[in-house]
Order: sequence, then C-alpha cells, then structure tokens
Amino acid sequence: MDDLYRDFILEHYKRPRNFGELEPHDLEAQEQNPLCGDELGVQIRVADGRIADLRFNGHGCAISQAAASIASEELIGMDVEEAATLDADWMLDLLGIDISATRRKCALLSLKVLRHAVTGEGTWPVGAGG
Amino acid sequence: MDDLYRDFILEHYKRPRNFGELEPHDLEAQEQNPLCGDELGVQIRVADGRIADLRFNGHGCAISQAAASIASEELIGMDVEEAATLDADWMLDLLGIDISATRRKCALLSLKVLRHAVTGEGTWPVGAGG
Amino acid sequence: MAGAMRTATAPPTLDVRADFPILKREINGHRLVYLDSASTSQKPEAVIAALDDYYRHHNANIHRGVYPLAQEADALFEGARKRIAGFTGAPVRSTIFTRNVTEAINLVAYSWGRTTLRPGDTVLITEMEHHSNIVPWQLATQATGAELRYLEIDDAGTLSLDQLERELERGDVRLVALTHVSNVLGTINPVAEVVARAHAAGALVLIDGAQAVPQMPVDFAAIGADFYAWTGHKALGPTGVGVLNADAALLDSMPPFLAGGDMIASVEAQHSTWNELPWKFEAGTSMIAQVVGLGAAVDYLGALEMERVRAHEHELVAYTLEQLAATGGVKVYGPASADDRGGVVSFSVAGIHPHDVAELLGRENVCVRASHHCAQPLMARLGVPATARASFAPYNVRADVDALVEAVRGAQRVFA
Amino acid sequence: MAGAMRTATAPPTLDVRADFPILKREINGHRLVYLDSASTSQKPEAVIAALDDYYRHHNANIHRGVYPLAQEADALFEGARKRIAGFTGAPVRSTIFTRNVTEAINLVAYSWGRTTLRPGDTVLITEMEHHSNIVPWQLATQATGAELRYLEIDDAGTLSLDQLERELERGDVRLVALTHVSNVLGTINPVAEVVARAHAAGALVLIDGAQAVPQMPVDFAAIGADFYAWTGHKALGPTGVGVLNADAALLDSMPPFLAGGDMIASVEAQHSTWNELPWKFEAGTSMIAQVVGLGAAVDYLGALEMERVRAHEHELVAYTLEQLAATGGVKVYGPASADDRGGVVSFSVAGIHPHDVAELLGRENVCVRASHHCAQPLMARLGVPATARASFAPYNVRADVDALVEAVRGAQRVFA
Ligand SMILES: Cc1ncc(COP(=O)(O)O)c(C=O)c1O
Ligand SMILES: Cc1ncc(COP(=O)(O)O)c(C=O)c1O
Repeated sequence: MDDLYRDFILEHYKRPRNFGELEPHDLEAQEQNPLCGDELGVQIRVADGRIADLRFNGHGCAISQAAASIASEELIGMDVEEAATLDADWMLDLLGIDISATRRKCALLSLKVLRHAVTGEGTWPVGAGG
Repeated sequence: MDDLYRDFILEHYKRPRNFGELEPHDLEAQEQNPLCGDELGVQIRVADGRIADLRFNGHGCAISQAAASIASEELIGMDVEEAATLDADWMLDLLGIDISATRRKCALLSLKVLRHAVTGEGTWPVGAGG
Repeated sequence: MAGAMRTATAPPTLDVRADFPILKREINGHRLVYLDSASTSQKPEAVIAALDDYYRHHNANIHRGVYPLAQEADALFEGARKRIAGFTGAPVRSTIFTRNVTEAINLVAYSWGRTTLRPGDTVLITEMEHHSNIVPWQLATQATGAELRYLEIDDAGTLSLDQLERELERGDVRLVALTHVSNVLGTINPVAEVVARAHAAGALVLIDGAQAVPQMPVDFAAIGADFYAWTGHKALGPTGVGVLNADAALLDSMPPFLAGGDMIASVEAQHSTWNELPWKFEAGTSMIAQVVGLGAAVDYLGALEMERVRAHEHELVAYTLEQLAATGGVKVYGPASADDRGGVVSFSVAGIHPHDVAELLGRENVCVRASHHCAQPLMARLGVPATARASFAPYNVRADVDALVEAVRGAQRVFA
Repeated sequence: MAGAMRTATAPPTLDVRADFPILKREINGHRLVYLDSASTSQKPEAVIAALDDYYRHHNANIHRGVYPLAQEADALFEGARKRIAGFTGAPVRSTIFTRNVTEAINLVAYSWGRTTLRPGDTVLITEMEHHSNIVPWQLATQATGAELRYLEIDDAGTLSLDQLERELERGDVRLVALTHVSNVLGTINPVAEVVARAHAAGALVLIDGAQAVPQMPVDFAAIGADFYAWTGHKALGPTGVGVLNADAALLDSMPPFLAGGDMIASVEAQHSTWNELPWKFEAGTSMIAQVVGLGAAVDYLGALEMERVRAHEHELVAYTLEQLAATGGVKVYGPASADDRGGVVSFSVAGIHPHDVAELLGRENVCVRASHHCAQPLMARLGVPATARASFAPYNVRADVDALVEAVRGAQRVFA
C-alpha cells in the first residue's frame, strides 16, 4: 500500500466527515488552490469562544479532501483563538504522511481556509499557480 | 603591413579627397553608422544628369573616411542614374580589402549616404546598433 | 522499441530516444516515461552541445564588437535567426526574439493593441485559449475600452466557422487571436481558413503556435497570419526564448515595446529614433546562447522532418485514444479522431482527482500533468477544475503509452 | 601569472583563469585577452556545468508538476532564487526574474511609471545612464505628460549631490533613476546617499546595478533603494536572465506588467486575479535553466568573495591607468583614481578612431569594445562619437593589461 494513499486517507476522501452547509454560521471563508483551481470553503458556528460546529465544502484531490475531513474532527470543540494559531506542522502531523513540496499546497488548503475564516485574512502564501 | 590598413587606405584617411562643404548643391543627405554613432554627409552638384561636383563631410573611422575619399574620386563625373545603382560590391572592390561583417557597416557608410542623396530614400539596412 | 517497429498499417515512426540524454534517467528503478512535452520538451544532445560550445568557445556580446570572438557570436546568433525564421517560413527581418510565447503575445498586445484599439472595437479569442492568449487581451481591451469576445467550442472541442462568420459580420472585430493547436484538447484549428475570413472582414490575426510548431509543419507564409508566436522550450530548444513571426510592414508601423540598448538608432536627451527590424523590438542584450540553442533545435527537427514528427505523434495519439477507451472509467476530452488533434490527450479518471492520478503515475516515473493547464475558461466550459494530460514528442514510443495505461489502471486499483 | 603575485603593497589578487574554459582559446596564435566583461562576462565551468546538468538530468516545467522530475526542477529554480536574492541582500518575495536588466527597468517604467506619473511630475536621471535607463523613461514621461530631467556630470565624470539637492527641492521629482557604476566612465555613484536624499524628498529610487553587481559587494537592504535591477550575463551567469530586486509593498501595489500563464491566481472570461509575489511579475514559462545557471554564478562569486573581486579589479584598474598614462597620445575618461571607479577604463587614442583601435587590438586577440556603449547622451557630453573601453573581471590578470598597452602602441605605429 502506498504511503501517501494510506487506507485512512482514502477512507476520509471517500466518506468525508463534516462536509456540507452549516446554517446559521458565524464565520466563513473560501480559498483556491492555485495549482489546480480546487476550491474549499468552510462555515463555522461559534459558541463561548469555541468552534461549536463546522462544515467544509468544495471539491479537491484525495489529499485536500482527507485533510479537511481529518482536521474537522479535531477542530470541533477547539478554542477559536487556538485554531487561529494552528500551523502547517499541526496539519502535516495529523495526516502523518510524507508529502512533496507541490502537494503541500493540497494538504494545507483546509488550514488556509480555516485561518482565513478565523483571522479574516486571506493572503496566506501557497506558491505559484498556473 | 596590415591588410585592412594598407598604405593607401591610411593615406586617404589622413588626407581625404573632396571633404568639406559644397555650396550651392542640388542633392544632399546625412546618415549614421548605428554601430558607433559616426556620421557622414554628402552634398552633390548636378549638371547634365552628371555629378558635377561632390563633397563628403563628417567624422568616422579610417575605413569609412577612406572609403568616402576613394569613392569621391570615382563619383565625380558619373551619371546620377548610374550612381543610384552602385552596390556594395562596387564599394568593396574599390577598397580592395578583406573586411569583417561588422566593419562592412563602416565601409558602406559612404555608399549609404550617396544612395540616400541620389534616390531620396534613407532606409538602407545596415544592421543592429547600440 | 516501438519507435523502430513498422507495420503495414502504421506509418513509419521515429527512433530517436538515444538522442535525448535525460531519457537515461531512472527514478526508483523506473525508466523515465516523459509525457509532459506540451508543458516543456526534453532537449536533444545537439541542443545541449550547442549551448556548451557557445559558452566554451564563442561567448561575447553581439552587434557591436569588432574583435574575432564578437564576430563569431554575432554570426552564430544572426545565423540562428535565419534558420529559425526559415523553419516556419517567415521573413528574417520580421522574426523577433522574446523571452517566451507569452512575451511575444504581450508585445503585440502592448505595441499594437494598446495603441490601436478604441471603444467599439473587439478582440475575438476562443474558449480554448491558454491564459497567455487571454489575459494580455483582457488588459489591452480594458485599457482601451474595447470589447473581448469569445468563439465557443462544441462538445467535441471544435470551433465553429459559422460563429466566426457571424462575429466578423458585426464589423467591429479588429483582431482574432487563437491557438493553432489546443494545449488541452489537442484540437487543430483551421488557421488558414480563419485568416482568410478575418482578413476579408478587415481583422488582423494572431496565432499562438506554442503547441503547433513542435508538432507539425508550420508555414507562416501559407497561413497568412499577421502575427505567429511560438516558444523555444516546447520545441526541443532551451528555456528563455520565444519567437514572434510577423508581417514586416505591420511591425514597421508599430511603436517599440521594450526600450533600451540595441533597439535604438540614436538617443538624444529627450528623443530617440528606432533601429530597423528585427532589432527595433529586441531591447537589451539578447538571449544569445538560447537563440543559438534554438537554432540547433530547429536544425534537429528539420532533419527529422516535421511531416514525420507529425506522423509519429499521430500514431501515438491514435494508440493512446484506443488504449484509454479500452480502460473503463476514463474520459477523454477533445476530438475523437487522432486526425483532428495534435500530440495531446487530456483525460479524467472517474472517482480520482487529476492530482491523485498524476501523483500515482509519478511514482512509476510516468510524467503527466494534472492542472487547469493555464486554461481556466476552458476548464469552466468542460465543467472540471482540472484534467490529467499526456502529451507527446518525437522521443516517445508505444511503450510509453503502455506504461501510462498500466499506471492508470494501478491508480484505479488504489482508489478501488 | 600576475594573478598569483602578491606584493607587500598590492592587495591579494585572484587566480581563477583555470575556471574559465574559453580562456584556453587561441586565435591566430594569440591567447585570448578578454577585456570586454562590462559588455558580457565569460562563464566559469561551474555555470556551464549547471546548465548542462539541468538539461541532462532535471529538465521539466516548474510550479505545476507533481511528478519527481518537475519537483526537482522546481526545487532547483526556487532554490536558485533564494541564493540570487541573498547575493544582493534582497527579499526572496520581491526578487523577480526578467530577460535582462533592460526588461527589469521597462517593467518598472510600464507598471509603475505609466500608471503613476502625471503631468507636472519629473523623472530624474543622469547624463551617464545607459540607453536602457534612458529610453524607457523617455517613453514613460512622453506617455504620461511628465518631464524627464538630467543630473549633470563634471569633467571628472562625477555627479553633484548639490545639483541633486536643487532638483529635489523643486518638489516634483517622483523617481530618481541612476546607475550604480557607469559602464563608460567607471564612476561609482554614492547610491545610498542619493536614496537617503530622494526619500527625504518623497521620491523613489531605481538603481541600475548592471555593472555594480559583478564588480563589488552590493547590499540592497543597506542601499535602501526601491528598485535595484541587474543582469545575469555580466555577472558570470547565462544570457537571457535579469533580476529586479524591489520593495515588496511597492510591487504589491503595482499592476502586473506581462500577462499570461503563471502570473495569475484565477482567470475568468472577462476578469483575472493575480498571483502572489514574485510570480505576479513572471508571466509564462520562466527562463528556468538560466536562473539555475545564475544560481551557480552567484555561488561562484560568493565563494570568491565580492570584497576580493573588488580588490582584484581595483588593482588592475590602477595598473591600467598607470600604464595608459605612460603611453603618449592616450586620453582616459572618468575619475582619476581607481578608488572612485569600478572595473572599467574608457580611453581614446589621438588620431585613431576607436573602431580602428579595437580592430587593430582584435588582431592580437585583445578584446576591447569601441562604441558609444549605449550611452549617446554621455558621448555628447564628452564630445566624442565613441570611445574604446577595456573592462575587467575576476579572470583578468596584469598580463592582460600589458597586452592591451602593447597593442595600443602597435596601433599607434600603424597610424604613425
Ligand atoms: C549600466 C548598464 N545598464 C544597462 C545595461 C543593459 O544590460 P542588458 O543588455 O543586460 O539589459 C548595461 C549593459 O549593456 C549596462 O552597462
Ligand atoms: C497554447 C499555449 N500557449 C501559450 C503557452 C505559454 O508558453 P510560454 O510559457 O512558453 O510562454 C503554452 C504553454 O504553456 C501553450 O500551450
């Protein structure tokens, strides 16, 4: 079995957790992967400074979709302030896979859109596009 | 003795024939060597369809100055129509020297300005400048 | 090797793998199956050697040196220009070197577009253009108040000459800018026909030949276009050099684009005059070594003969279409027959994102591109964010197609 | 070899001739005495080998490939950008690759100049600029109705900071564009001081570093300029690549220049959005191999240490000035002391046109340039149509200067 496409990645890709629309929501954002035009959105409901609920939406490759699904399980219940400080290492550790420089953009797309939603700034460098 | 700088070239360079102003004149033109910014002008007096008198003026290298001087001796007395048909071979034969592609521009500057004066068109390709 | 096989039905094909040093490279024990030549081609020994020879023996600046080395560099550079112009049947005087085809198109968009277009004018492009033949026209039309309109494609990825006719009849089209061969669909557009109709309607035509020039015989004079732009690195040449073939009278009438050394006749404090063509449009020190390298590339392609290159790629494309059709769950975009397309096959695999396809193929050292291929409006038209794309060059062989199909099936097993 | 000699008074000099393959070339039995590095430099083995290695082992298009070869090309290209940015102390994000320094200046003249300048504004340049830092500003000021003014030079070829002050006090100067080191006079301009004064007056500063970067340590951050442009082929790198170092915030505020693939974030039919820096200003396929080669060049120069390169050329220039002064009938232009000039010595020989000087020297394989050096306004100021120019690089040695002086004397004998 291939390292990058481990069973649990494929499993999350095929049956992503917490995908869809969340109404009403308090925070939302949308980002693109300039590598391929893939889009990911997130909607978040906040209660007592915590992420009470969250849904990702959009389309993408196995890596970006699985990453969003896996992250969503960690994010629900987290302090919004803490979520704002999450970095690339957090995401990559969570995935637990070796990843090439190009595919990092895929792996980190959910983090990018999350950060956009909780900090309001959508200009997080991801590298050259097409 | 160097082939390109034969005695008679240097002799014409140091003591150019038919240089200066010609007043009155019937035809005149001015051209640049884009290689170095050298300028050459010509003034021509016409009588009975012939070049009755001619003066070059301007500054340049040994090759362009000598070429003008040597050419001037051939041109005075020539039919204007004939002068309009003179080509690069005529000039190079007259000089009788081997010349590199770059220095051709120098050797042919007097022909270029002559042609400009007798045909009225000043757009004769000489190659890239600086 | 499949390249050497000749059957009664298959056309004669090329066997040139030994000329391309990079093809010896193995990664993780897999030989290199390079199917991304539409993105950039590999380089034959002859091109690499020409660069090497230039820097080791002849390097000097051109156009102004009188010492022997400079004369050699000059002769190599301008000699290469002659052969490069000849390769596409274009005049030497109006064969301009740029950084890439993108810059060649920008040259036209700035020097002709921004100085000529007026409100009420239209630039007509197509739904299958590369971003490099879209965005310069967006900016030029926005800057001048002109309009940008699109010719549509049908579901087979073909342009309609009827729609072209209707657009031209509106009387406001000043320029038709279209690709000769689509880098996504492979579609070969009827460019000579487009030129004839556009000229009849008083419009100029710019053709993006980035894909066509490496893939088939191209004759600028026969096509009759006003501008024909292409790029060296896709045509077995070095990176860093593009070509604009153009009508000389038109270039003469246009103001310069980039300004500086070499493109001037004289400079005074407040005013300058311009050098003759082609140098008027070549500012600063040229990409000398790259032009010399591209000269070696067109010599190499010329010796192969472009008709044979075309036949070779035609055969590979036909075989690829056949093999992919025999693989369940694979959808191919563009014309159904290899007759109507260049050496490009875009496809998608059901249930697997193109990135994942390319990643899994890459592990077998099968190099395909997964991307919007710099053609987002076309992706929108096709209703996909991206496709996977295999593309061909003279050094590809049937075994490459077999490796591709095998790897696609492997990816399907991973995602099963 | 002179390069190996060290005396108590002369600074330690470099001995690197063996690194430059072309220096082995003889023409008509004469060894190559290459004194035209200000025009273009020769390339060390390390640069030629980097190009070769790139094409033989790693060639692929960058930024969008997921297969291993593309990842390697990407890492080589963006890795080179980091080292190239670091070489002049500039941020990676705002280190943009162009075709040459001429295009870098045009980028600023189009993207900043044509969109920002208004009637009443002034662009201030100097009498010692190269055409590439004159003509773009002629066109940009003409297009916008702004004014182009010149800082004068004195008879020693030096700018006056007092005149700068007076010009700035007029309050209309938006940009000061000047060369760091003159390619004709060799003058080293006090660029940090110019930047400080210009910024105090609210003007931006663009510096043409084409000659400075190969010749001396350059620290973009310490100079404080808004734009610093230079060119690879004069800095031991390949032809076909230039560099624009710039203030990132300024670049962020500027519209794109060349448009097309790679510089976009997204493209819709009528509207596009731009990629982040540096890619926003890099349209189409980059000069990948050339950037990799320039990376090898800055590694090589870095290993030599630019302080030592400067000391080496300083010694050669001092020696040249001394030897030419000892040769009757030779006039040298520019600052009297080697302390005030880079590795460039322009001169004229009484009674012999510069072309003839260069031609006669060329027969001895002594390569000097005879030209207006793309600085016609400066030639007008000096009252000559052209000069002869010897210029230096790390691979030159005292014996080259001796050959130069000997050949000049030989030319004088021919014209005696
Ligand atoms: C000071 C200066 N600026 C600009 C240039 C132009 O450089 P390039 O031709 O590489 O654009 C040169 C060299 O010719 C130069 O010496
Ligand atoms: C059809 C087409 N046009 C333009 C381009 C852009 O070429 P370049 O990046 O060399 O400017 C490409 C390749 O990417 C292409 O396929």
